[in-house]
Parts: sequence; C-alpha cells; structure tokens
Amino acid sequence: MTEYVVFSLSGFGLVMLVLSALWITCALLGLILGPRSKPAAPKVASPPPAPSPSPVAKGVPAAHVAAITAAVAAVTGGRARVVRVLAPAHGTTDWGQAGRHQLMANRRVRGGWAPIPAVSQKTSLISPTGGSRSS
Amino acid sequence: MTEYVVFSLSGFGLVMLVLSALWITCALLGLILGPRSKPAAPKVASPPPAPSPSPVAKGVPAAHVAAITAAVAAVTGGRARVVRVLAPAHGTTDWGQAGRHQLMANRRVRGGWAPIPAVSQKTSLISPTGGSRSS
Amino acid sequence: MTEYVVFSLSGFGLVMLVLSALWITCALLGLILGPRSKPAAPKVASPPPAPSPSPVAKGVPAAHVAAITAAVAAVTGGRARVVRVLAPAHGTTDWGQAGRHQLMANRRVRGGWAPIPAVSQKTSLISPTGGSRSS
Amino acid sequence: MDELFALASLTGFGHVTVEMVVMWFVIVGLFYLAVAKNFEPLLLVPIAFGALLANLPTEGVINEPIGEAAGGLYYYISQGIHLELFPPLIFLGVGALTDFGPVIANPRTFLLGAAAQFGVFATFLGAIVIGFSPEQAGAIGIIGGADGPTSIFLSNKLAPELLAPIAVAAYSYMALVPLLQPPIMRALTTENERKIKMRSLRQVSRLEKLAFALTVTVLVILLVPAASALIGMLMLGNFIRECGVAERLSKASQNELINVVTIFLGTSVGITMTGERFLQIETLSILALGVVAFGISTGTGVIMAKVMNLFLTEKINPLIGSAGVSAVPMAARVSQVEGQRADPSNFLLMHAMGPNVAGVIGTAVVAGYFIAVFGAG
Amino acid sequence: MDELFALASLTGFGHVTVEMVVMWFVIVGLFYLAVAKNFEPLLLVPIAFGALLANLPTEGVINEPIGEAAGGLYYYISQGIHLELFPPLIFLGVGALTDFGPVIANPRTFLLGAAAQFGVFATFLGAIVIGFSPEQAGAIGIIGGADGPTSIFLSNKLAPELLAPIAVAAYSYMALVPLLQPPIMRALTTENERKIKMRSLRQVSRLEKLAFALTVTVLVILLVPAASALIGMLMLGNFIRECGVAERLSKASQNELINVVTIFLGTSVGITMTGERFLQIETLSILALGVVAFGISTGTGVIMAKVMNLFLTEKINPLIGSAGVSAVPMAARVSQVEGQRADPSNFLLMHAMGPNVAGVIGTAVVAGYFIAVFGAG
Amino acid sequence: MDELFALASLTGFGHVTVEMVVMWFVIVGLFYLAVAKNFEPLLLVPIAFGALLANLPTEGVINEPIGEAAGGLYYYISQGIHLELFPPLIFLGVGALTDFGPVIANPRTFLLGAAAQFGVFATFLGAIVIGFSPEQAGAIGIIGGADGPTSIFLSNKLAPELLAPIAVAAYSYMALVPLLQPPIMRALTTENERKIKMRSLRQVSRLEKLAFALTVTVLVILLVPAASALIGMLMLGNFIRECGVAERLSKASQNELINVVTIFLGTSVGITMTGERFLQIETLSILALGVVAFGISTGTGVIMAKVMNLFLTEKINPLIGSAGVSAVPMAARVSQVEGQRADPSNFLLMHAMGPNVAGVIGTAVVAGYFIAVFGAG
Ligand code: NA
Ligand code: NA
Ligand code: NA
Repeated sequence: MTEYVVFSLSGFGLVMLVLSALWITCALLGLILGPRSKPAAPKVASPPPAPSPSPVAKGVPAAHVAAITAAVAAVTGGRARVVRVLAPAHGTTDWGQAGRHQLMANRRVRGGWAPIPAVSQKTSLISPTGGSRSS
Repeated sequence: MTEYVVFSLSGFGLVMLVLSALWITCALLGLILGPRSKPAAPKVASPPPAPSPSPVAKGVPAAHVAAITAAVAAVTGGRARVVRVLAPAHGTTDWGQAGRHQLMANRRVRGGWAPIPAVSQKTSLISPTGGSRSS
Repeated sequence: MTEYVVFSLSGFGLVMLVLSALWITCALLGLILGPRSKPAAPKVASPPPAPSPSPVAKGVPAAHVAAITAAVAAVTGGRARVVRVLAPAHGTTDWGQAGRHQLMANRRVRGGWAPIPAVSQKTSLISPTGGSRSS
Repeated sequence: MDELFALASLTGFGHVTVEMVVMWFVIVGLFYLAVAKNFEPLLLVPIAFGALLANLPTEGVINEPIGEAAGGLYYYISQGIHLELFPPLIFLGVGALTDFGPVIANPRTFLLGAAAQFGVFATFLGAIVIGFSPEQAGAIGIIGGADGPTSIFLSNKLAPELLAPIAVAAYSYMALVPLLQPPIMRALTTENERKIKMRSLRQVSRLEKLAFALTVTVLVILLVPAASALIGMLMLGNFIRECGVAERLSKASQNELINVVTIFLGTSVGITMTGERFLQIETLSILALGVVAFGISTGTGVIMAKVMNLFLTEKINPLIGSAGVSAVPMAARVSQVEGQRADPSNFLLMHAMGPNVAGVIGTAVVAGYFIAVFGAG
Repeated sequence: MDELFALASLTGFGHVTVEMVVMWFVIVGLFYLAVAKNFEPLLLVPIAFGALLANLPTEGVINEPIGEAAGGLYYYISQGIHLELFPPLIFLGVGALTDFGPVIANPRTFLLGAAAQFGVFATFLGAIVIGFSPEQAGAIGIIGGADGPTSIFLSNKLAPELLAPIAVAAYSYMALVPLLQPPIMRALTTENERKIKMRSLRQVSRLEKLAFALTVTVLVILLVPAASALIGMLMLGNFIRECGVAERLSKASQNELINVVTIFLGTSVGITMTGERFLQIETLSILALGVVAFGISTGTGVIMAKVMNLFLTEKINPLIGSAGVSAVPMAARVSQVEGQRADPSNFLLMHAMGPNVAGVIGTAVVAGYFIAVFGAG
Repeated sequence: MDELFALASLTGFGHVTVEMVVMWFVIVGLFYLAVAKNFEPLLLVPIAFGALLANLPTEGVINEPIGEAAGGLYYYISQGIHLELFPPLIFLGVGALTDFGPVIANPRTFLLGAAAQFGVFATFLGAIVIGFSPEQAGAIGIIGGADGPTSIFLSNKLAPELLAPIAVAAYSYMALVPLLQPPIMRALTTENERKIKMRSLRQVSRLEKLAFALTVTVLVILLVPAASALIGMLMLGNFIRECGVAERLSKASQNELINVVTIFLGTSVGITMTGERFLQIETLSILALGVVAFGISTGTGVIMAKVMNLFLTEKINPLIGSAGVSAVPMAARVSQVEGQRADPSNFLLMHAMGPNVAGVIGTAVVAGYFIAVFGAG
C-alpha cells in the first residue's frame, strides 16, 4: 500500500511540476510577447464584453451586431453594409450570453499578427431609424 | 419449387406480423403518450400547413417566415427581430412546397418534451408594404 | 546518361501529345456542343464580369447581389425578394475580386443543360435609397 | 522506333476490350438519365462514373495490393461495401432525415408498408423459375422494396456478383416511380375510392417519436435479428434527430456523413460494373424482374388498402397503398398527384408518407429474413 | 407447424437474457438523463443507444468476422476505440473549440488546474483499497478529472473491461457538476472569500496564443511523453484555430470531424455495455468512487486557491478553484453562479475559464503518468 | 531519491537529440512562413505541426503496433499516404473546386500547360547528374509541376524517403510563385508582347463541361493508365460539381472531405520530417533543384506561347504561359499582375486560368509517366 501512496504523491507532484512549468513559461511568454506595459490601474472586473451604451444600437449588443455584420460581409465580400438590426431591448440572463459569446468566439475570423481587433461599432452601425442613413 | 412458395409465404407472413406488431405497439404508445382526447370532429383533410390568410403575410407562407426568423435568431442569439420579408404573392405548385416543407422539417430546432411548437406568426411578421413598419 | 535524356524527351513528348489530344478533342467538343456561331467581332478583353453601370446598383457589384439573392432564395424557397443592399461605392483591388469571384463560382447553383444563366439584375435590385422601393 | 513502341506499350489502348466500348454507351445512358432526366442523380452520377473507371484500362484504381505495394484507391474504398459498412451508415443519415410522424399518427398504414413487400416474394419466385439461385433470387426480389441501401446490403451478402445490376435497377426504378405506378394505381381503384378524403393527422409529440424509435429497434431486432444493422442505424439516426438535444450530431448525420458515404458507395458500386459482369443476359433478366417487382408491390399495396377498407369504418384512400414500396418521398408524391387528379381538394401527401416510411422498415425486415435463411448457408 | 417452429427459431426471443431486460431499464434511465435532464446528451444519447444494441440479440452488429464473412458494423467502428483513434481526434476538435486566452492571461490558474487532479490520486488509492487492480484504479480515478475522452482513452489502455461504467460515470458526473460542486465550494469558503473581485483579464495577442500552443506541446511531451497523443492533437487543433490562416481546417475540426467521431465514439462505448459486464457490483463501486473523485477534486481546487492567497498580494477568488476539474465550460459556470450568489456584481466566468482549460491539460498529464507506469507493464 | 530518479527517467528529456533541436528552429521557420507570410498555410501549418511531433520524444503517436498493443495515432492516419488514399481524395475536392471553363473556351492553352512540364524533365536530368537515383530524380523533378498532392503521391510511390523535403519544397515554392516567376517572365518577353490583349473567353455550356470531364478521363487514362487514380478522382469531383444535380455531393467534396483529408495529409507528411531524414545535404539539393524546376517550367511556358504566336493569327500574351506550372490560382494571378503592369487595361486572369488548370492535368500525366516507367521496377 505504501508504494501506491508514494506513487500517488509522485504523480500529483508531477502534475504540479508540469503545470507550474507551464505557468512560468506562460508568464515569460507574456513578458516577451504580451502587451508592453502592465495595465495601469487594477480595474475591478466588469461583465466581459460590456455592451457600451451606444446611442443607436440600444437593445442590440455590439457582439451581435458584429456577428451579423460578419455574416453579411462573408456573403458580400466586405462591400455591403448592415444598416439596421432591430431588436427589442429586453434582457437575458448572463448564462445565455456567456454561452453565445463563447460560441461566437469560435467563429471569429482573424487577420495579421495583432490581437483580435474589436469590431468597430462605427463602421457597422445598425440604426433603428429608416431614413437616417442616407442623410 | 413448393418449398420456395412456402418460404415466400412464410416470409410475407413474417413481414405482416412484424409490421402488425409495430401497428399495435404504436397504437398503444399513442394511447399512453399521445394527446389526451381524440380529436372531436373528424375534420376533413386540408393542405397540411394551411397558410392561414393572415392580413400582413400575404404571399409569404408562414413556414418561410419561420425559417428566416430562425436563421436570424441563430445569428443574433434570439435578440433581433425580422420585421419585413417581401415576396410577390404568386403561387407555386404543391410539389415544390411539399419538398421544401420536408426539407425544413429536417432543420427545425426543438425544445422540451412538448410537441414542436408552431412558430408564432405574430412575433415575426413580414409585411409586403415598405413604409408601414416605421409607423 | 543518354538513356535518361531520351527518356526525358519521350516523356515531354508524351505530355505534349496527351495535352494536344485534349486540345483537339476540346476544339471538336466546342464545335459540336459549343455556341452555334462564333462571336462576330473579336472583342478585346475587358474585366471578366464587367459590372455594367446599372443606375441603381451603384457600388454593389452584380455578382454580390446575385450571391445575396441566392442566399435569400435558398432560405425562402424562391419566394422572397431582395429589395435593397446598401454598400459604399468604394473600390477594391482586382485581386480580392478575382478571389471572391472564384469562390462564388464554386457556390453557384445550376439548372438545365443550358449554360449558367446570368442572374437578372432586374429581379433583384438593391437600391441605395430608403423610400424608393414602395414608389 | 523502339522507343516509340515502348511508349505505345505504356498506353492502355492495348487493353481496351469490346465489352468496355459497349459499356461506354451504357454509361453515357446512365449519365443522361442522371443528369438530364434527374434520375436519382446523387447515386447514379457516382455509379456511372465508377462504371467508367471500371471500363477503362486503369492502373492503381481497382487492383489488389501485391506484397508491399499498395492496392488501388477503390480496393480500399470498396471495403466499405464488402464489409457492409456503407449501407448502415447511409441508413444512419436516412434515419436522421426521416420524420416517422405520419406512420405514428396513423399506425394502420404499417399494414400497407408490409403489403407492398409482396412483390419482393413474387419476384423471388419468378427469379427462381428463370433459374437464378435462391440467394440471387432474394437479392433480385428486394429491388421491389425500392430501397437502394438495403438492396446493396443484401446483394453484397447473398449475391455480390449481381451487385451492380441490382443497384442500377433499384435506383433507376426508384426514379421511374412517377411513370411506373400511376397506371397500376388507376387500374386497381374506382373513381370513388380515389376521391376518399382522410382526416388530417394528429400531432405527434417528441416523446412519442422517441418511444417509437426505441420500440421499432427493440421489436424488429427481437423478431428479425438479421435486420439489426440496418434498423439499428436507421433508428439511431432517427433518435438523434428527434431527441432535440443533439442537433450537432443530427446535422452531421444528415449532411457530412451521408454525403461523403454516398460518394464512396456510389462509385464503389459502379466500379463493380465491368463489361464482363454487366453485359450478361442476367442483367436484362434482373432489369425485367425489377420492373415486375415494382409493379406487384405497387399493386399489393393498393389492394391491401382496399381489403382494410372492408373492415374499417374510417376508410383509407387506396391511392396511398402504393406508397408502401418506399422510394421516399417519390411514391408518396405520386399518391398525392393521383389523389388530386381525382379531386383537386384532396391532400394525400402526409397520409402517404405513413406507408412510405413503413415500407423502409418493411423492406429491411424482408432483407433480414433472406439473410437469416440464406446468409448462413 | 415445423415451418412455424423454424420461423420462431429465427427470431431473437430465445436469446433474451434477464441481464438484457434489466439493462433495458438502465438504458431508459440513461435516455431520460440525456434527453429530459440534458445530461451531456451529445455523448449519453449515442452511449445509451449503443447499449441498447448491445443488450438485444442482434446479428451483424457486434460479431467478429469469421473467415471470409464480414464482421458486424461495430466490430469495425469500435476499432476507433481499441486503436485509440477517437479520443485524440475528439481532442483535435476540442482544441479547435477552446480559447486558452484566460489561462494565458492569468497563468497562476495553472496551479488550480493541477490541484484539482488530487482527487484522481485519492480515488486511485481508494480503488486500490477496495480491491481493484492498479490499472483499474487508475482508470477509475481519472473520472475525477471530468474529461470524457481522456477517461475513455486511459480506460481502453489500462482496463478495457471497465470502459463502459467509467465512460458513463465520467459523462454523467460532468453533467452533475452544477449539483455536486456548490455545497463543497460553500463549505470550504467564507463569505468574504466568495466576494473577492478579480481584475479583468488582459487581452492576449494571437502570437502569444500560438506560442502557448507550441510551448504546451513541447513541454508536456518532454515531461510526460505518454500524454503525447492527447496533448499533441489538442494543441494541433488549437494552433489551427488560433493561427487565423486555416479557417477551413479549423471549421472542419470544430464541426464535421468532432461530430462524426462523437457519434462513433459514443455508440462504440455503449456497445461494450452488455449486461454481464455492466451489472456488476464493480459498476456500483465505480459510480461511488467517481462521485468521491469529483468531490475531492473540487475541494482541492478550492483549497489550492486559498493556499495561494496566503502568498499572493492580488487575491484569487477561491470559487474559481473548483473549475480546475475541467468539465468545460460547466464548472466555470458554476463558479460564476456561486460568485454572483455572494455578490451579484461579481463576474468570475472568464477567470474560472483559466483553471477550467488548465484542468484539461492537467488530466491529460495524469493520464500520461498512469500510462507510463502501468501501460507498459 | 530513487523515486525522483525513476520519475526523471519517465520524462522524455533523455531522448532529445541535437537533430531534434535543430529541427525545432526549422519548424519555427515553417510556422513563420505559413502564418506570418501566408505561405500555403492550409498545408504548411499541419506539416509543421506534424514535424514538431516527429521531433519530440513522443509515445503513442508514431510507433508501430506491437502484438496486441495499438500503434500510435499517426501510424494509422499516415496509412492514408502509404496506401495512396489521401492525394486522390484531395484531387476529388480539387476537381469539385475547379472550373475548367477557361481551358475549354480556349483549348490552345493546353499546349502551355504541357510546355510548363519541361522543367520537370530538366530537373530530373539535373538530379540524375547530382547523383540521385532515377526514382528519386523523378519525384524531385515533379516539384516543378507545382502540384502538391501529385508530388506527395509520386514521391510516396518512387522515393518515400524523400517525401518530407519534396512536400515542403512543393508547397513552399507554390507560395513563392509571386516572387520567383516575374523576373523570368519579364526577361523572356518584350514590352509589346506583354501588352497583347486577348479577346474575352466565350461562355462554356454545362454540357460542354460535362463532356470535357468525361473526355479527359477517358483520353488520359487510355494514354497514361498510371495517372488513373489522380485524373479519375479529379474529374469525378469536377463532374459532380458541373452536373448541377448533385449539389450535396459537390459541397461535401469541396468542404468536409478535402478539409479533413488536408489535416491528415499535412500532419502525416510532417510526421516523416524527423531530424535524421530532413537534416541531410540531400534536402538542400532538393530545395535547390526545386527552384530550378520552377524556374525552367515558368520559362518554357512563356517560350511555348511565343512559339505558338509564330503560327497563330490571334496572338497569345506570353505572360499567361508561365501559369502552366499550375499552383492554382496563384500563377494565374501573377500573369494578371504582370499584364497590368505593362498595360493597366489588360485583364489576363481568366486567360491565364486556362494553362493553369491545364498544368494540373499535365503534371498528373508526367507523374503517370514516371510511375509507368519506374513504379513497376
Ligand atoms: Na420498401
Ligand atoms: Na480535468
Ligand atoms: Na502543374
């Protein structure tokens, strides 16, 4: 029995060792490849994608706009523009949001060595009013 | 030769037996799990999905609206709303319709133990007129 | 060494022979199955799909309209109509266009023995103005 | 000059046989039916292309491995037929694509799906009379079930030498359903019978559909164990479809899996269509017997409906009996069209889907019966 | 009469055993958990259906090939388990679906993922005490890692006779995470600890993610070579995902490949669930040990976070420690829910994803350790 | 202490060799080319990752099966290369992705696709002179055809020991086409020649495209039977694409099938890139010969266009001749860019697609010739 205890402790030590090695390596990677300066003020966590109160996209989270825009862009080759997405401004639980964000993260298209660019809300707005765009 | 005739009749008997057994089992299943009361009046058959003469969706069958709505919902995570699908109110043969219904039946998303809920036509209307929506 | 030179020349001859055979066969196929009359005047090459200066679809190449229309048609079973696709009339390099055209060529749906029909621009227009459609 | 001669000997012209050239015309005919006439193109296009490869002096396509050298591509791919993998996998996709709701809502139509198997046995007897072996006769008869994967499965097991003509007959006749069935249906029914309206089907709950899938699996495997692979996979696909919590798997079954397997299945069938095998008087017999099988199955389906009407208060329109031969969903559409021809306000489509999907199960049961009796021997 | 008797002997009723009938109820229970309770349905539905086929008198589904005759469909498909192909292929898809950003942004959480493996070893010892062989004990312990493919991979290698109960336990308990973990988490933490807010994670560049994938591959393979297949495929999938220039391959890994393999993997696991094997006292022991493993792993993850807080200036909310058992992403969601229960303005989800994905690597390392020690012997 | 020593002996550090470490740098270079420079990433990413696994002390990834114990994952997956399954399957997808319209509309461009194979033979002779065996020389020469799957197919057949460097060279140089070709094209043409405008291509009907697919299949297999597998699958894919009645199968070929096979093909190629094999002077020779092959092929394509212009009334812009090396569609784009550099109103893209796709057929023919002569011996 003692041998199995020793074996188990060795094994657990190995796991701790391997994952500690990964911790250290990741920390080093972060120093070399990560953002130059550490974020100045330790901001307290806020809901991850934080749908900023944009004046026009009320009720339609930016990430959804991004998804729709991306879908349209995929079809039109980047030429057409989504001008309107209408949605009731109701709320959902964070559960659903988390799940969907995760799903969308899997779909995102990337380019270049830079970090994933946040989809600019300005280039792909979705105004709830019909005539505003042509003005 | 006689043996082959006997063999064939046995075989046909087996098929009749097996499928009769399925008939009986299905009937029992229907009694146990099916709708509580038998439909009151034996309604005469009408075209399966019966696009009811909704005031607004003229020319756009409800099932298509459902499909479009589902597609939009899949992208937007249920937040956005389809407000307009324009279609000429022409007719097609039932052939095409049947085929498409069948196809769509394969795509339908379900939830809960309940029967497939009919897509509410109210939440996803498609008006044939351009300006009516903003009013 | 000579044998390898002979071998190489034989091989190159074989390739020339096989592809010449294909040339001749294709030419014959073209005579039998191709368009009846040779194109009258030897037109000088112009950009392949030549987005004709349609009055309404400015900035939205016809092929993109076709793609969007096809996508909508696939969902709606051919009943709904795309009435508007808005796009800024900016230019891109021909590189991108070529790539996208190629991609879309892979997606095109065909019917009948006839050559691929050009998507009619009239049935699927995309006007850049909001109110014009209902007029 | 020697070089030229050596070059020429490398070409395949020396291996072209008369049979091959004849087959080229057969193949062009198949392509024509598939592409221009839209005869089950998803299967006939790969079959015909496979047949083209089988009737050219290819190297590295069909040959068996010798020692260390690899075999041809289709030596490996067609193991999916020899090892009986492709037909059950196709059935997995078919199950995920099929809604058994109509037969659950109106389970009496199971009898129609059963009756339409009579043609299989009649043709079996006919093939015996003509001189085919019992194994071959069974594989030929099953054409009358109008079920491609089942035909391929059974014929690979009982009479692999007839695989190609049986597959071609099965898929061609499935495409011919709109031509073959109506005359028989009209001959066996009266105007009044064709005008019978049936009350619309009740809704079927998800729970019922799931219970159905499990029940069919259990019952059929208990009664006809040799049908296990086909019925098991059919119902696995259907359960995945109907459970509503495995959408990913359902889509994979309905699309990627069935499409890729269809390409491989079709070309593997075609690759067996060599001239020596296909250009036989047997092939003509099989094609003839196949039509007979289809015809009888159509007829017995209709007759069974009429017989049932003798006992039922709520009458069945006998036009839906013919849909028991499966050929989903074409046979059901034929019922619909014929029904509307008699009375434009009559909608039989969903009713006909009942015997239609029941016929798939019926044919699998028959295949199991043949395998149980002849497969072991 | 003889005919009738012959017919009856063709049916499978004679081969139904008591064990089979008992298993039918077990299977209905599994279907209920999967479909009505949404317990990991993507795996449990195929497992339960495979178990159904295993507990019916099928022919041509499971049997081995005899001479020229082909084996059953699942004889061939389940080679994907025996030859250890399916779990690494699933890991390819998992890698393409996983964003390792959270653990890269906060690599301290690697320690939480490591600590949560303690339950594996504790359960290993428990299983030894109960009387399982060391190989079996290792395969049982790994249930505590909450990683389905890894459990299947290890158990096929060390204790194939226990594959079915281990897989069922692994997937069932993964689904039970929202019930099993919260009481333990609350018991081990104070109200104040649960209210700790963590600063939001920094952005991680693509280059970092790619370097991470390669680093993990190299380091883990160097340290634990026996984990190569799992970690290699996991990181191949992740590199394809993150490189941004192989979108086609990323989508294929995330969808077609993983979905089709999941169907085959699940049914192949189910097919081993015969009554004789499953209806053993051992199965109950395994289910019991599995719960213990889950519980201990949850606890040690939380405790490790508390220990780390003794040394760190920037405190960790110990609720994210429990996410180290993997069960991606459910365990992370449990952390989020428990965090909000203590303070509705606290968002722990992304922080908990760190130990969550670290736990996947941790469990693969443990599996490699067991294989290295017991796999050769 | 003993325990620690035992633990250390379980790690893989003891098996790291100098060659492995050198290869890590090579691999980082490949990843850089693939991801940052976008060099054929769909192939180079899997190849490089496979190479990484090959140059780590893995267990259970590459090893052969021993007795009952399963082999490593890639022992099984790479059978798809050894048994010559993957390249034809890739060609099935390539056929479904390729529009042969341009070469059908202007079949004279077949000659350009043929001429661009000259580099293959020139390089073959060069490799013989350097000291490679004829089999190896053929496999090296084919790099000049700029066709990845064909290169892999041929090299597996004639010189499997050179598979990795040949595949790497083939895919790297395909990506380098925009750098390698323009200087040669400009050196061999006059300003006036580069300004030649060609009249726009006529429309090609569906029937023509179908007849073309069948004709190419029949003619090429008759003339070069050893090219059957590649040409057969290429044209099967193309027929499925163009027939318009098998959209399901076309999409499956263009997406799921080719994507999944590409992952497996790439990693299987990479897995052969062990340090001992790759870090040879031969590899440098192959890389050098590959550039030469590309250059000569580019040149002979251009020259053939100039030769044809001596006889034709309707002149060909010689810039499209270089597109005969395939590398679809990059070489055609280079022609387009160079044409516009001479005259911005000149659009050569679709014209260059003619020799481009003809070059695919041409290279397959050359591969067949090599196989016919050396494959049997
Ligand atoms: Na049938
Ligand atoms: Na874990
Ligand atoms: Na080429």
